Amino acid sequence: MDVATIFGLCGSALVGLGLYGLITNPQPLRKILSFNLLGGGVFMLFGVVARRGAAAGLGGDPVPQALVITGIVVAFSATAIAVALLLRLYKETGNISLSPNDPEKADTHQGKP
Amino acid sequence: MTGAILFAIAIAALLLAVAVWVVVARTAFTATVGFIVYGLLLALVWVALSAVDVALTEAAIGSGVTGMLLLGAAAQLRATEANVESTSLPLKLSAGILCVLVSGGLAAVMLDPPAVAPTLAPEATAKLSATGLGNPVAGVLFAYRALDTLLEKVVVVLALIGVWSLTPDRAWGGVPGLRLYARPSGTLTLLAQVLPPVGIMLGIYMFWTGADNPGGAFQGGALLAAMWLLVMVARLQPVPPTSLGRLRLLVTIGPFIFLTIGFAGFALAGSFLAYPIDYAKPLIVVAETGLTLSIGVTLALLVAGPAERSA
Amino acid sequence: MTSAAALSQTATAGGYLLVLSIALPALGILLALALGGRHVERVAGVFLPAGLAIAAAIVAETWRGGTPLFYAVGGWMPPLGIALRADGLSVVMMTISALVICAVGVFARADFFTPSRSVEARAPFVFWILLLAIYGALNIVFVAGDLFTLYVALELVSFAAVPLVCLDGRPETLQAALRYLLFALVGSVLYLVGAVLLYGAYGTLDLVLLSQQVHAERVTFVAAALMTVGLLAKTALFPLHLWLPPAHAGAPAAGSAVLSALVVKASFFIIVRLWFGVMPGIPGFAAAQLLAALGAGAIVFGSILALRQERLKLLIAYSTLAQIGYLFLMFALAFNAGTARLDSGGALTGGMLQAMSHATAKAAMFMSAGLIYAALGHDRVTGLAGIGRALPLTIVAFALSGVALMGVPPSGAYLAKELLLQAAAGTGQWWWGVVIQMGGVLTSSYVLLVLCHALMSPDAPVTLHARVPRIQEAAALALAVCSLLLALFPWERYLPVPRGTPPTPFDLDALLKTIWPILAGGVLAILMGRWGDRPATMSFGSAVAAVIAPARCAALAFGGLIERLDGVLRQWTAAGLSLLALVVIFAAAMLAGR
Amino acid sequence: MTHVIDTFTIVMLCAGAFFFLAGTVGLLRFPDSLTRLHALTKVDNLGLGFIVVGLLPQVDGLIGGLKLILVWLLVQLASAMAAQLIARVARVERRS
Repeated sequence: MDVATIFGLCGSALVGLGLYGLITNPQPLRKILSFNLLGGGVFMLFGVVARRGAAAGLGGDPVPQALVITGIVVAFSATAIAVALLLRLYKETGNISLSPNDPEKADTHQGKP
Repeated sequence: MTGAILFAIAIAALLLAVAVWVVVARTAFTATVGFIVYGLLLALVWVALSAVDVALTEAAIGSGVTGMLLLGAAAQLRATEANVESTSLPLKLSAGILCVLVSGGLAAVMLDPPAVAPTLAPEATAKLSATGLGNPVAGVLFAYRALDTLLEKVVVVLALIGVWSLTPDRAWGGVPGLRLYARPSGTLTLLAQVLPPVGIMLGIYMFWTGADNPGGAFQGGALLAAMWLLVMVARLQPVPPTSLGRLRLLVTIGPFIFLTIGFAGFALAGSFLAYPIDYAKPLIVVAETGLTLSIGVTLALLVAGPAERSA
Repeated sequence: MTSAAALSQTATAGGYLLVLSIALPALGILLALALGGRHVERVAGVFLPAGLAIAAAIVAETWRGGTPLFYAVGGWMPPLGIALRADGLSVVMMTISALVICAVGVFARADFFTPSRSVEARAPFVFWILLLAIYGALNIVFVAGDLFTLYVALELVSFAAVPLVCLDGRPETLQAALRYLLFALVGSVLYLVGAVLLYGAYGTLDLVLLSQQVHAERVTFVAAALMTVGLLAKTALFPLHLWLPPAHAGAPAAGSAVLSALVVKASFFIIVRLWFGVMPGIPGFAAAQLLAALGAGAIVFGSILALRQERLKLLIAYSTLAQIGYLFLMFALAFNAGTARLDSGGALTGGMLQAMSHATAKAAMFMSAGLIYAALGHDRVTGLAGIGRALPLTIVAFALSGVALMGVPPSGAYLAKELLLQAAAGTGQWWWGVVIQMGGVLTSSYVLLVLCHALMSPDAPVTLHARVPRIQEAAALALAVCSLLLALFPWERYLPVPRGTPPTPFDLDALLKTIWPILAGGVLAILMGRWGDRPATMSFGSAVAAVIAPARCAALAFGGLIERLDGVLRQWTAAGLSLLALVVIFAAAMLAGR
Repeated sequence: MTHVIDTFTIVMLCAGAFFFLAGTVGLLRFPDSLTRLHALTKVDNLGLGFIVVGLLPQVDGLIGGLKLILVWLLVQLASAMAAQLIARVARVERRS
């Protein structure tokens, strides 16, 4: 058992936990939070891969480390769009449910292009 | 060595506990607070995994800016907590089983690493001298895989377009609905006066040192963003309208410089996004300067959200 | 994919074109944002045709050289650097997407312009930048040779596609966009986990280097299962389609055209790259059959639901669902039992041709539907009577694209169907042959249903709410014709077409083969389609009606059952469970294949 | 000499850790926001102070030491301000 393996297991568990939250929690904001948990787990797995590739006097393989930095920024961008969408949905409808209460029907009633 | 392992086990256990808390917490606000703690613990994990660059990014963006964004949303959505139907137990149970299976598969792979872990570390270090940089992570971001970094800047800009696209038509080009502190208070004003000079200096230092030490444009940019948001929230500076030409120039200038240097590479170094060997480091620093500025402004605007009132 | 010579040098002749195809749209986005206002349309007006020109130059370059293009960005060779590559698959997909995007651009000029009184308006500003972004992101998907660059490109596609869904800001579209975004994010995270595992095992993200190193072991199976299912979620293959119908039906017409024609093809293309390019020997028989079975499910499900829709745009969206299913049949048909690998042969070409003809035809269909919506103020299928006389060109465009999708020669879908049937016969998998034929019948049924309604004479004269610009009709018509003539292009230059099977689109045999699915489709449309207050049997006389009525009753009951099942599957939790279950099943199928 | 310095560091770090522990116990056990805030800010700042003082002799170079002190000052500033702001919200909520 080394440090990398411990965090490898931890990352695997976080992925499962994030997926669970994403699927079962009905509130969109909680889904967004779970997505970020999930992202943290995935990046941690990448960090473990980097740590195992420690060589040439470096504490870890710099390629995955750099990719994680990119990944964190992409995840933030995704979160920003999702939050903006959610808040707009809330302002328009006062409701944030994701279950499709027949959007098709609602559309025909409104009849706007 | 055992000390490090004990520390790792403790952090991992704490992290998992906080993650469970985030998933099961009763209110979204509590969950968000838990998420920020999760982000800070994650930053510690990155230090334990010898990835200080990532630790800084995680603390600044993964926990800091994301946390700020989510806290704001949780506060606004407080009224909706009660009237959401919850998932039934059998569904939860089956989801739990499937998640355990997925986690188990990943864990099985993680427990069984290749005998010799493949790595690009030697190659990345060996070629670093051609870039003039001292930090191999910066080498990957700005030389070997500069294309990814460029695209990621486009991703951030596009995310801003996406957020702005949610502006109500009448408010287009107006002022973002950043929640300002209702009554100007002495404490916040003082903080917004004292902290930004230090924060901005730290941000610039972080990007400057990033060429050779942990740090870089993103971490620095995130600090700048935080400082600007602080000043705006404390009402020391007005929130600018999204139609402001200077603002849009600031958002695009960094990626634009980077792209220009990329095209110049065709002529100067024979390849897109290649640097002539003598000017590699200065060019990268120029690109990073623009990027730090653009990232700072864009991250802050992403947190501020779409325009809500016309300018 | 790449010769040894190409691996030793950092770029082939014309390789810079690949960089331009990525960098110019990026430049366009930045310029459009910085300049703002009316300049946004102008920037798009310059950069979109420029993209078409670059695609044409790449076609010419590969035609002349006959070898794939290669460019190591910054002169850094993989595995440290990122390589761009354009083989036949990339070239044809790039070209088709450039064509569709430009046609959509022409179409959208009438809908998205800055009004003369305002400095800048939201919808045009956002639309043109997003169109540039989708275009650039698709090009990256087609030429990037690196798993992580592909991840960034996938996210770019999603971030550009999601705001397009809710461009008009109606609450239903906002909800559709949020569902789309969240599900797409889960998909891309699963893909990323797979990429991480592969890097951990083989130390490279480069597609070609990986293809030389991967071998059948646990980590590869887990990674392949995660990546495949993640990408399936983004492609909206049945049963992971919860987000597609409302998203594609709710977007403005030009947006729907791009979303349905191109955006879902991005993740599909990466699946093709993975299964055929990177790891042809990994998935094995069971996983390939499973993927094709999901495709077959999508065909049946999507088509029947399309028949049952009240609204034309939703009908077309469900048709996309069915056509996506069609794309996945090739994975089973390309499986070579002798070598236990996927062959890049006729089946692959068939699948790619289907993708291209769907891209062109579906864009044309959504454009025509948008015009009908604008003209009538609604798009109820049963209320289309008389539109054929009011908007003849629009209906011709719709009809031609429908005919192209049905697989009438010389459409791309016709050639695709021939190649897939050949592969089914060649590998002895007759059951997929049945599915392919059934797909043709089902496609005919919903196309005929719409055409019947459109060509009926109305009870009262049709009043048009808005004038339809000729240029918009022309754009739709051009794409429809393009789809209809796709089989005539000399594909063997770019795609692996089996020898000795010159497709002869115009003989009697082909005609017969074309006619019977259409007839069968007509019957199905009568039995299951929505006819409003004009029963389809009206024109047949009472004797026939007496025969048809009970059959229609049974068919409608079946349709209702499918509709209810769809309602369940499109619940978020159900879709999430299906997603995870598929990951587990795919991993198990691959492991069991050893 | 190094032994003396190391011992000093260890003692200081232990003291710091103790105060952190006390602060956390306070956070968990105290009844309302204001008292919790009190535990968190006062005691934790003391703990951090001990840790910084303990680490100072271990740092090489003046710059490193200054950075450590800067960290401590920034945390002081941030936590004092945050405590003020949170306390104000807590007071408003208690009144209503």
